Amino acid sequence: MSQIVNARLHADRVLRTDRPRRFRRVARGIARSVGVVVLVGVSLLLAQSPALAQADKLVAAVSKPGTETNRFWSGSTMWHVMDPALEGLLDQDPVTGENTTHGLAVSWEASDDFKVWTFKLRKGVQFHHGWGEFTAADVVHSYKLHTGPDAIIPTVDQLRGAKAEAVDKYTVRFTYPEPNKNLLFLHGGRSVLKIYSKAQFDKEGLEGYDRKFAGTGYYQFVSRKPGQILYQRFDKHYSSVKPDFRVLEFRFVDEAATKLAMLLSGEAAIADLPRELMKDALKGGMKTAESARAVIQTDVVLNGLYCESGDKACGKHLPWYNKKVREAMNLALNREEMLQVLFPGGGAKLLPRYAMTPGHEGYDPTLVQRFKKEYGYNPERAKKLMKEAGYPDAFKDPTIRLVLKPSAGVPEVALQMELIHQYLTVVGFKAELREIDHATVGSMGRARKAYIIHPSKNAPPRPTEVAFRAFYSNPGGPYQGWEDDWTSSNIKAFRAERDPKKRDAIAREVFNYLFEQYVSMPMFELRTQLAFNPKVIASWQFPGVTSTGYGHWHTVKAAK
Amino acid sequence: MDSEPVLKLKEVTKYYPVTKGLLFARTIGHVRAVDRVTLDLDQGETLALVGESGCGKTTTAKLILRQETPTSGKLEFEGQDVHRITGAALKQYRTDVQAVFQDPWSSLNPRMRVFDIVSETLVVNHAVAKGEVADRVAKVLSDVGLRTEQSRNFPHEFSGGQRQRIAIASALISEPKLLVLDEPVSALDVSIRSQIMNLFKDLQDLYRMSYLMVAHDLGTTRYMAHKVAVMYLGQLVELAPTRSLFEAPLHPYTQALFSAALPSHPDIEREEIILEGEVPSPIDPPSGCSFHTRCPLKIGEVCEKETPELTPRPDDSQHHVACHLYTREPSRSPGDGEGKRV
Amino acid sequence: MTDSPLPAVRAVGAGTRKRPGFWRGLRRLPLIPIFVLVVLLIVPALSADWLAPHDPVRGSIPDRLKPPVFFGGTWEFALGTDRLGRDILSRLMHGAKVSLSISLVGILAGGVLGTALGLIAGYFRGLADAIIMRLVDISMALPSILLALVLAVTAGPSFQTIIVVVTFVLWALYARQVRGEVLSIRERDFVARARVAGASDFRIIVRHILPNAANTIIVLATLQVGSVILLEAGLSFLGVGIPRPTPAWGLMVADGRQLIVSAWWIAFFPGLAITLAVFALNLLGDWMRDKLDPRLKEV
Amino acid sequence: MKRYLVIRSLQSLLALLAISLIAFAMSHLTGSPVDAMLPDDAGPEEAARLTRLWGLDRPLYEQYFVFLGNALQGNFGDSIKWQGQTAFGLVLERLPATIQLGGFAIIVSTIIALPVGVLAAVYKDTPFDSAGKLVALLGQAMPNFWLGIVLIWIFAVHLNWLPTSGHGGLSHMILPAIAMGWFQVAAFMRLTRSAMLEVLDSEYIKLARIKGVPERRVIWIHALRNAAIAPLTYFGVIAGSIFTGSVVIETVFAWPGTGLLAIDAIRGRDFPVIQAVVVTFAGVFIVANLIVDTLYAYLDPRIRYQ
Amino acid sequence: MRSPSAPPALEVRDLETRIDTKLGLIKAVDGVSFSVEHGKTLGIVGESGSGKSITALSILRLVPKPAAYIAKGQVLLDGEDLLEKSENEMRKVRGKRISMILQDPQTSLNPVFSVGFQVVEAIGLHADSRRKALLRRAVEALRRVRVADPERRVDDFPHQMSGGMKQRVVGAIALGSFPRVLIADEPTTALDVTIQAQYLRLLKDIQAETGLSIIFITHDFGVVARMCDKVAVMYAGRVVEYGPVRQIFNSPAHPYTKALLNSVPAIEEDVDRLYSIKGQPPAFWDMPEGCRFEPRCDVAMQRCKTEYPAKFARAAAESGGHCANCWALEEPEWIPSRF
Repeated sequence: MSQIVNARLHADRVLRTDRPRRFRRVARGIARSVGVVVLVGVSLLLAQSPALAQADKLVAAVSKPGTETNRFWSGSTMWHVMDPALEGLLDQDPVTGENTTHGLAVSWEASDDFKVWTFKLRKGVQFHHGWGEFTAADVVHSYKLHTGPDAIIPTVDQLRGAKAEAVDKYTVRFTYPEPNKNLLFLHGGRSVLKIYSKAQFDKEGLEGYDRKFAGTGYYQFVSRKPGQILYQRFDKHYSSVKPDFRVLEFRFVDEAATKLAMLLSGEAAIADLPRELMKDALKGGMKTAESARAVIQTDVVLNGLYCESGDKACGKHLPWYNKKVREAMNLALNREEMLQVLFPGGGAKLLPRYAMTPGHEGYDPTLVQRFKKEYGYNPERAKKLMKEAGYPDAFKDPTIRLVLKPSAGVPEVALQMELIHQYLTVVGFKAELREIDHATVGSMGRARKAYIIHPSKNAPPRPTEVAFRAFYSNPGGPYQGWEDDWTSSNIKAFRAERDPKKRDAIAREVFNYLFEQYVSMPMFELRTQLAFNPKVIASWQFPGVTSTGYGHWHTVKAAK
Repeated sequence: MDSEPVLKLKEVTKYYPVTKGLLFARTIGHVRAVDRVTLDLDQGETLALVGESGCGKTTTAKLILRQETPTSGKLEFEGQDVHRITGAALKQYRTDVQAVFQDPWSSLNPRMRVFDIVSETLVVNHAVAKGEVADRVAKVLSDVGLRTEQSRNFPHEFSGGQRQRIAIASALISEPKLLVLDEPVSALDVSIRSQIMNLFKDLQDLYRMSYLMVAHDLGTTRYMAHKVAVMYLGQLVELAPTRSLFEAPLHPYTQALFSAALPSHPDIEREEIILEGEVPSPIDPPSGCSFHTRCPLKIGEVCEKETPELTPRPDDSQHHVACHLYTREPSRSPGDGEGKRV
Repeated sequence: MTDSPLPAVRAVGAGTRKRPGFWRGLRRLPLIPIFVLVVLLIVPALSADWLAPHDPVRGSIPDRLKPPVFFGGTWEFALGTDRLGRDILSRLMHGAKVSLSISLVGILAGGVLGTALGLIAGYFRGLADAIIMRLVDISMALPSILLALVLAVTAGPSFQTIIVVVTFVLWALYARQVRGEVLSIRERDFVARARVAGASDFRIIVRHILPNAANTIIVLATLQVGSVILLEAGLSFLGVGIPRPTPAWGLMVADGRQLIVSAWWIAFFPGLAITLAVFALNLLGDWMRDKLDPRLKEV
Repeated sequence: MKRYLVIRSLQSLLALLAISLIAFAMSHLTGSPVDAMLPDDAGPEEAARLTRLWGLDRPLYEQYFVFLGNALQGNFGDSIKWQGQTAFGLVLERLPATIQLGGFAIIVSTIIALPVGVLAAVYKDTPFDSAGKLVALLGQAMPNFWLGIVLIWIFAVHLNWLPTSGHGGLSHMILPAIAMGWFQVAAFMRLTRSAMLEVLDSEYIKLARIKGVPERRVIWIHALRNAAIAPLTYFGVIAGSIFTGSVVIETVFAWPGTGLLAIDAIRGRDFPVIQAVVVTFAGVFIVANLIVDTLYAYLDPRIRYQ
Repeated sequence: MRSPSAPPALEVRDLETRIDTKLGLIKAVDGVSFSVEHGKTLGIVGESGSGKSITALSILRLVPKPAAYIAKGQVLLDGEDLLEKSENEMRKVRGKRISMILQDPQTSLNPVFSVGFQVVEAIGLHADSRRKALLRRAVEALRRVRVADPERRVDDFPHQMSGGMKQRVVGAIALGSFPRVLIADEPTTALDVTIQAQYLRLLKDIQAETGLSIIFITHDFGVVARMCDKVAVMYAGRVVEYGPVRQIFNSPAHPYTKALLNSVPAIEEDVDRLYSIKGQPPAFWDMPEGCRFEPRCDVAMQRCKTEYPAKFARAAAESGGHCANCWALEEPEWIPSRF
């Protein structure tokens, strides 16, 4: 009993063994600190007015990039958040969308056989964070990184195999074993090669990049937190252009309603909203910015038609193996109506032939005219064709499996597939919707077992040869739905041909053939749209590159 | 009562191991629940096991009911080792030995109709033909004072006394030879108790059964039992015909127990032997006579060192007691209940 | 002999008393939740095929995004239409069927599995108990939502996937609760009595223990219906719920959430349906717990 | 008591081992990260190259043992999706945000639920009780993402009181904490209420009143100390539901925590991160339960002295 | 014997406590009157459901609220009516002037507080002492109820004690502030026989030392025989017989008392056949209109069916106020009584 200390009369404190008493004290301490925290919190709360964008800070609420890393070459779908700091050899004109010398190269030339490319580099370009001047060594170094074993950037295989060498401090030369006609697209339109500092790498290695990489862009990297990237204006940029906003902050928000809320509440000045929500944004006093060029072509792939001679994977059991069925499926769609439903905010138009773009080889304007007639909404004819094909009675498995899968930059895809499902059902197809994610579709495709119908996109619209490689040749990418002897041999001929006219003729023939075969269900050509707050931003002009489609943050003009 | 005993317990012992250890438990001791208990139960006889909680009387009942297996020793029912029988003999045993438990609120499955409760023994042992079951249920219900049509009801529709009647009926259905009664009336209201006790007495005559009754109430014991076994810390300390025991308890513990029992009239003055302390832990029971720690008549070292054996009194071969008082110094006979101790 | 301070309560239902009349019994039922459930869940679920005014799956594009009748819409689409021009009311009615069947099948599967294992663990104790309870621990520690995500990307979201996830989430709960219940039931004298009578373990489990654990199981099931509906909604939100175009309530809320400003009714009505249904189910579950199993803690 | 805790810890380790196996199996069930990471137009050589690079061409058991060996040293490998970061580092980076939000939600819900639950029990069958029940049941009846979006619209957009989303000061936590915690408030309150009802009905409370203990003291000292034990066990369950809730709430509020990480990892087939998330989360859950057990023992001397 | 003019320690007059159950409003205690003198023990005997525990709680005004409430009557403690007091005043009565011991020692101590805490609290609430003094008094109180080594045991938690020891602690709590009246509600039912004997002896000793008045609630006539001076026999919420213990044992008047006494087996003698009361006690919502024992009574008359029996007191002066409610007592030896 001697251990009882003198204290005031408190019956509940008397007589307790040591441990509970200590526990009591701790618990009381916790309770007290909780109280303090709550008090402090409430006072903070009262003191802090809701965050409005600072005058010189631009907050953009955008979709989470596919990958959050500073290593551009081993990330996916992250162009829009790396663009402020990293530059490539070529850049695009914000108004015309053409590849221009706004980038780090001032001129370039290719050998006649397109195997040797020489780029003259800009002089006096400074890397961020004081990593010195940009030279050819940085290009060679970056090229090596971008074609390394862990590179997963799109079309990386078309960069591979080159010998990159610094001819002098400001000249760099790539030598390819095969002709590489589309290198400018890769550098400009695709913008897959980003220039990192070799000096930083030599000193700090990849960890240095992860911590604080140095690029040459208008903005320099400040920090990256989960869900957020912060950039600061780089005042030593070689161009005289000074971005209006000193600080650029990306906030990664996947939930569209939340993005809209951020925009409307003033927390963000720019948001990449789904087109469905654009109307709501406009109603809330926001404005939209649109890319100069179409950035995405969408298509619905009738997959599983790997039917070169003797191919066991050929989906002969599929209803859409029958051309009449394919035609009927196309005729069942009311694309005009879909356009209205999916893109009430505009920025989209019908696409006659996927991968066929004005200016690219094989472009055929007659197909545009024929499209309305031969692909236009005609449910009666669709039913007739189905009857002729014997659908569904002549088919063992008459079910059309439509895949719903999320697609970066095209949030409308789910609704689009639901609409297609409805249209197909209306004319009498037995259709079912399946939710399969991107990666699974990919693995099915690589295993050549994708006997499904799924949305696909072409972003950015690729040059014809790249498109042929990706979509209609064997072995191509996993998303191809179509392979037959005729197409394969013609594409082979096209790739071997050097004469531009003959190339154009072959490509045109191929596009016409694919058109007549109804190999897929071409859908839309889209421009990127963003909503912005006119109180913060006056205007924004950007060309539209890659799937996420926006960049050129230095062209954002602040509202006065 | 001259025939062979129905039930024989020979040196029956039940230890429960006490374990310690984190992963691999070591046995550090045993709870001595039942310790070398030997007794017989004759046909038509009621034997009461008496003692305070934890003395092993309930464990003994469980051993008889095959709810526990003995650590050593043997239980014989009609000459068969109870814990060795299998098959048909086991089924027979299950019908021959039945039980009535203390709490009529817990001993009837609330989800079964009275008919199913009562007939369960017959059904699971296929003791009688199916058609006969209903007749047997009707008979046994009327024997315990319930109406046949009540067999369709659920237990919650009955009062405590009626529920105990149902429990009794379900025990009687197989016409058992031995009924184990575990405090069969202590959970009942006073005004109901005598009904049930009388019922037990009547049924014993009707069915010619033996009862093994576990009890702590001495009044009930005196009224019901022919023979009483007093237990303390797992051991039998005294075993005697009821009258002989109640008239002249021999063991100091029995004496204390009797003195502690409440009188039936305020005028009855009884000498009070208030035992000091409480029953020691059965994990580490006292050496020698386990009662020596509280015994007011302890005679010395022998009590601490040697365990007294249960031996019959010379003057009454039916009356057994395990106490050194009677084996060491036969001259001293304090068992008249009117001693001079306090 | 216990002397309860409320002497009346113990003898409730003693043999002599008459049963309460039908109407009197009816009045004691929780009528509001039952009414809500009947109107919201049961009637639509049973009769959506005949009563629903429109096709729940096929819409008409010209009729898309019609507001509800009191907000400028017409009686043809009383609760408005969604982005594909499908009638919200019809979808809600069919959705009741989906929600109800997911809940019932899932709870049945999880309940049966969990109950069986809980019975085994509680009755036999020992090694079986140890193994089953460790499995329960593991299953509790594994984030079910991740399992759902994994299953959904592996097998694709489907009715079966949801059922598997629901089963996975529920079984451990049942196993634990039932085991606890069994532990107490097996100590009751009627089990001892059955053993004395020579009943087999199987018979004891099926005839004696299971019926007495039934209240717990039923109450648990009632309380679970609501959480399963919510789980379905949460999974739909993550895109791994019931596949389109099935009219499931959760999916409807998830799909309509973006248009909360301009077409609030798409998400509002299914959200309201979920809230009301779960609310009523919880009330009913509470009531049943009070009635059937006061010992069961709030779960 | 110590023995009990040691046994629990060992059991937990065993469970964690089993969970690591499940996590491994789960992640490998999802397919290959190659498919998730490669762009649409990448050819089979690219896929083969990455498969080799990430060691996915080796037999599964081999991969598991490599994983297990590393995991035992707290190394779950490098993230595939977040190049340049280790899987465990990523989890550790995101975990504080989730714990912060979850902890805040729990604290707030406890501060609200405990007194309300106690008072609801004391004033049983009064309007206070009914109102409490109503609020509680409402919290348990609303889909949390729906609640989250509605909260954003009311408090961030219309009233402009609080930020819509993101990770920041305390003000950023309020809305997600409400969306996450309301359900807990409900569960907690009901649990406290029923535990209190049971305790208030007990003999020792009767005895306390017989002693002449003032009613307030009977409730807040005598009864609550006993009744607190039941809700405490619920903390373990909450630890689980925080994570489940976080996956949804973090998406709605763009809260960069483990919930978001988990979804991204699964969608990206980032095996190391999936495994790290699952094992870490199971670990957190188990530790939370161990803490609850220990606290339990402190609150209940019957366990303390075993 | 005190002079008859001195007020009894506690007197209960015409107490009626109602409980609102799902099956309707019942009168759990229906017009109960009794009194207990200073230093004496009153036994209240009855079966479960007879209302004896509710009577005890009614005296302390601790009936379970809000379902139960005291409808009318008086509870006079040294002449003061407790039912008129405010809740605050009442709290000062509880524990200080009237205390109570509950039936089950296993559940009547708070498991999370140490024994010392619980005793100290009981004393501290009614004394304005310093804590050290309080502790000393708590140890004293424990010693008084013969808890061995009380200085050490104060640190124990209830679960570390045996049932008998716990009941002693409950006793220490009840007696810690030296109340004048102790209500013991079946305090020994859960105890073993020898422990029960110890406990009853203890109570008697304490009573002898302090002049405490005890109301002993029990179902066991044995306890009454050993402990009580006066007895009130309760049946179905009412006192049916009341009087000095010897009068009741020697010449019980009410058929219920008689039957009860005859149906309990004695340990002192062999009984061939016990009397058994037929049927079972009535349910509160199904009370007979007249005498509540009538359906089970062997000597019931027609009148018993319709009219509750008046109270008759034994005429003889030395009867000590022996009275009973039974129509069969309408005979010269008994006179109608108002109370």
